[in-house]
Amino acid sequence: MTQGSSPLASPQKLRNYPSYRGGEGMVAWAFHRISGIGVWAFIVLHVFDIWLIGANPALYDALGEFYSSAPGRVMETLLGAALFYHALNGMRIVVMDFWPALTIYHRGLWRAVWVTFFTFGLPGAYIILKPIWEMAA
Amino acid sequence: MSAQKYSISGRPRPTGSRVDLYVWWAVRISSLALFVLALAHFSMTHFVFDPGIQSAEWVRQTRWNSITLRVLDWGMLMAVLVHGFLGMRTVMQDYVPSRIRQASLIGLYAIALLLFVLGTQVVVTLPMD
Amino acid sequence: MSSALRAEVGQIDVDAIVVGAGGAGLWAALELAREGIPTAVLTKLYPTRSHTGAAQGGVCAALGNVEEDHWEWHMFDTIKGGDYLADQDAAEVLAREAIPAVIELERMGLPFNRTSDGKIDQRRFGGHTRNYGEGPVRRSCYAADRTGHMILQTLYQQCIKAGVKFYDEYHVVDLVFEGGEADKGGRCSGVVGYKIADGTLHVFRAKAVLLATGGYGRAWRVTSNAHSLTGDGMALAWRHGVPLQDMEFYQFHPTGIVGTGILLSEAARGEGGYLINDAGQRFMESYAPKLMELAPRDMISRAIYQEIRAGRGIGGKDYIHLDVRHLGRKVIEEKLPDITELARIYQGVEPISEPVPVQPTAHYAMGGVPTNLETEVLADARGNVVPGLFAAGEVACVSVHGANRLGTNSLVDLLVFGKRAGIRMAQICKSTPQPGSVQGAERAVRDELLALSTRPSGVRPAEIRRELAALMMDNVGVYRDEALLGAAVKGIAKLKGEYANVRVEDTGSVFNTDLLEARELGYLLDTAEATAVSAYARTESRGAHSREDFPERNDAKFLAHTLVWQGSDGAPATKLDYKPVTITKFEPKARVY
Amino acid sequence: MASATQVELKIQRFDPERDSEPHWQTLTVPVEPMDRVLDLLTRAKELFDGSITFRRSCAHGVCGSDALLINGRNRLACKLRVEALGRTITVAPLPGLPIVKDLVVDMEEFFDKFRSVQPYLVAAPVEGDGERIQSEEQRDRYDDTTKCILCAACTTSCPSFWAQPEYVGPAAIVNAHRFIFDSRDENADTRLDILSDENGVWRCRTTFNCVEACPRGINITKAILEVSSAISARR
Ligand SMILES: Cc1cc2nc3c(=O)[nH]c(=O)nc-3n(C[C@H](O)[C@H](O)[C@H](O)COP(=O)(O)OP(=O)(O)OC[C@H]3O[C@@H](n4cnc5c(N)ncnc54)[C@H](O)[C@@H]3O)c2cc1C
Ligand code: HEM
Ligand code: SF4
Ligand code: F3S
Ligand code: FES
Repeated sequence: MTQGSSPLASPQKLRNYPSYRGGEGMVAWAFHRISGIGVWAFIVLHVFDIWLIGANPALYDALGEFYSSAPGRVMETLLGAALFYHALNGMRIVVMDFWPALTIYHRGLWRAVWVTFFTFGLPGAYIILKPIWEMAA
Repeated sequence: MSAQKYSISGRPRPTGSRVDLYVWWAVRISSLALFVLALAHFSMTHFVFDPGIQSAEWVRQTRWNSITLRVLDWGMLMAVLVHGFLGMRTVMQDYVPSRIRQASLIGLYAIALLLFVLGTQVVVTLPMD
Repeated sequence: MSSALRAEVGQIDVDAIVVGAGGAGLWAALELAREGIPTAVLTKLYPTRSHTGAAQGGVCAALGNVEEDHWEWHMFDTIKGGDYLADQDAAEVLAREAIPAVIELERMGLPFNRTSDGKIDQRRFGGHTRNYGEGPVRRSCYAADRTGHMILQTLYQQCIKAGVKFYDEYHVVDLVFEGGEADKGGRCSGVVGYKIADGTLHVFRAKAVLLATGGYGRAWRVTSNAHSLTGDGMALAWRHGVPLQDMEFYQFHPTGIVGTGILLSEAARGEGGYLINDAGQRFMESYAPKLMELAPRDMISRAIYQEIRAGRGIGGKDYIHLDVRHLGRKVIEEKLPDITELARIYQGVEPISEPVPVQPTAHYAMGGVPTNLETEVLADARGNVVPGLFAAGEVACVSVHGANRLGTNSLVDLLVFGKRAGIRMAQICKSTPQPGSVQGAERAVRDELLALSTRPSGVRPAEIRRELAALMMDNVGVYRDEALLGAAVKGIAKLKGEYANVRVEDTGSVFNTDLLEARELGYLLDTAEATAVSAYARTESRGAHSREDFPERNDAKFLAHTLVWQGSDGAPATKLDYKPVTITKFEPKARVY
Repeated sequence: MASATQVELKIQRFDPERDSEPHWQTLTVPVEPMDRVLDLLTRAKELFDGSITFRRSCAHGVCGSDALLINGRNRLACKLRVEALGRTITVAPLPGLPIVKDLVVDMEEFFDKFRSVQPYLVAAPVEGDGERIQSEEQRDRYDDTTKCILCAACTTSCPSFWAQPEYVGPAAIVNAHRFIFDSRDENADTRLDILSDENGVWRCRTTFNCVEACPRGINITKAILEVSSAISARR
């Protein structure tokens, strides 16, 4: 029981916080959250468009056009990147969840996430994007 | 005895609720399922087949012409509904002001229900060759 | 216009008040809570920020967990270490009750290091010996290098459990007396607290008031003490007619970081570190050939000063080197991690490859508010008590440390006498009626604080503080003589004169640290004065008080405790008295190691 | 020592009796070679403006009074060398707690949360007059979390806490951990109950800001995950 609090204390504003200079862990978290929300938003759309296969195939095909167009492919690449980063970092989190002692290596694990991300991601991006310049050519 | 009290001070008495424990487990388990299913799905739709050929007709005749693939895709839908929406629940618990948090969460769950219905419907009713 | 003080005044009635939430105050509060006495603990810091948390070494108790030990040996070491000025009945209580106190701490949850059979582990510490001085003994119970931290945390935890009522960040600015001041037979009936968060004064009334405010090391320039250690309890009591005892005995720890005085623990020497002068010699061999770097603190501090004076400080400057390089990286990193970290951060020195510059640093007040064994504050040399007022911890002088405190014995002091204070206060609270009304008791201090905070021009407190710290360092340091001390007494009087014109810039009522620091400077001036005056009058050398003009101990004249009273109406202190030392088991002998 | 250089010290100021919003004050302050940020603040207060307000006590990193947001990170001002920071030093109060004045935040909520996890040993009285026996391994189990000085650097660096001040926060969990894994304690279950709701351990997103901020080098995230594992492991 204490009697110390100040009646005049002024709450701080949430908008100041992004300037905090966190380390790898904070960046990993921010990316994870952003990618999670991004993938979620896409999936809401995606389930809906899959539903169109039964409900309105013509509309679905129109959408499919978009997916295979140049901007569509760029978007797909970003989606893939988000999903892939999220998946890898998600495994990093799960691994630490079940073996808390691994937390001392969280930076190393994070680096491993990026190495994996680029090793598989760059060829993947190439495959998805290739048709763009093939089309152009 | 003071030892029995939860909080001598101002912190609201913890609810002792286990909901968040179950949520935690559900997110972890579904994430393991998604790691396989979602990555496989993405590879299939982008690396094995080019998006350019995946018309509605193609999906019906090729992709979903197998019960196994339909079941797997439906399973992935379930995992996403659990994982993605519980994930969004966390995000909303963080950033949605408490006044409208309850209402927003109900909205979120409603979207989940809608996706469940739409997704299940198409998986079950789309005719096979 | 905002003002540093708000008009409204809080009135709070309790049975007991504890001022200060370091080790001593917290244990007292705990005893009071156990007895169900309504108690208020006031502290100007959050309890866990008290300086008890800085103690690293350990707490001695003759548990005999790793080798044979007896409390009589501990008692003897304490008395000899204190150059026979300690009251031997008090030293006996200290050594005896250390044992149950440490056990009780363990039961409260303190994470002591353990022996291989799961008991409290013990290690060696300077001045603690087996069989009356035969050789070092493992007596210090410890929790890694954070014993003080763990004591503070554990006691605070138990206070939370017991529901102790804390008034955190309440600065006690005055004591309340009824029936005259302490020297006129008055009774302490409460305190006035200034709530730092909003600038309101609160008058607390109680049957028993404990001072547990710690030391006043900030009076010196180079000090191991926290900024908050400004002698508040001593000065407040002094201002109300209570004498201060043995103030000339102030311990300088030999190894402080140069400039700041941050402490490098005795452990560095315990593990085998050397002290080296400019010529690269281990100079302790010419001062204490047997114990070398493990001689008592007062002796080593003196030796360092001798070297510096003879021009053998490093590069002719005022420090020498602590060298641990020969111990090797492994020992340094495993056994002395905190010291290594401190040297790196605060000195930019890498102890593995470089010697660490050190100099003596002001560390611990052996003197303070005189009390009896029950921690009741004494009004005079005859042992008359000041009703309602108690003191324990570094603020008090029981006296267990005599003229020089042994390492770890301060923590023991807190535990044993903090506990005793709580028990005694509970008894008093049960048998005494509440004192009369204390309404309006805040008026005097309100006027003083308003005067401080509304003066339109004047000196900055920081300037006076700097001058005082330099004066005390140069004139009331390790070596003293008549000329130095005379100049100190004069200089302090001059600074007190200037203090009357000190000006505070912050005029707000919320968290006005400017005002409180100015107020604390007043306490420092008082304790510094008491120190200089007592030192001037003691024309002998004993323990930490080393007079070059009187290098010998003089038992015929000075086997006695000094008492000094504040001068009336701002005049310098002149009233002194001496009180015989209680001797029970050990006759004074020459102190050789 | 010569004061060879000086730095720009940017302090966030806020006086509740005058200001409605915090604002910045920039001072050019002389530095000495071994200065820490606390020395700089003290000097600024002594030389330029006595009303600059901050907490401090021990001055060597053991009391936890002066955790502040320094150049974008939570640090103890008394443990951070000026040298390492460049020419401009920005000092603001800990994020997420209400500002009382200048660099001083209201710590009551923080200590409330600490107290809410029952941070004290609960055990049946012991017979006899000796200590309880505890093996070295049993003691090592919770050693790391006994180091906490309640400076609040961790809790106020945590994005989950910024978002939801109801989150009990890393510091409270650290102190719960200290008892949950103490072999002498008999109250672990209650503490796990307390920490298992929405504002308990589950809010941790393994961001590691807390670990990075902790001046005592406690592996806080590990402690949190050990507590959550203990919760999910029980029946
Ligand atoms: C660096 C260092 C290392 C040490 N190492 C050891 C060691 O290893 N072993 C050992 O035995 N001793 C050691 N000591 C000495 C020992 O730590 C102290 O003497 C002891 O902790 C003092 O405890 P205390 O309870 O008397 O006061 P403190 O712990 O100093 O507490 C004082 C309390 O009083 C409060 N207070 C002060 N003034 C006021 C006021 N005006 N109003 C309200 N509250 C007030 C403060 O807020 C605080 O809570 C060391 C000292 C230092 C400086
Ligand atoms: C592919 C495999 C995936 C893995 C391994 C994975 C893993 C995880 C994990 C472990 C978390 C918890 C993070 C934490 O507690 O800090 C999480 C959160 C989240 N996931 Fe996934 N996930 C995957 C796919 C997805 C998908 C497909 C979506 C979109 C529907 C998604 C959306 C989210 C969201 C919104 C969060 C909450 C983010 C946050 O709390 O910061 N995840 N994910
Ligand atoms: S865990 Fe570390 S950062 Fe957090 S309060 Fe404790 S000492 Fe400070
Ligand atoms: S910063 Fe916060 S999210 Fe967890 S790892 Fe630390 S408590
Ligand atoms: S002042 Fe004590 S931690 Fe910095």
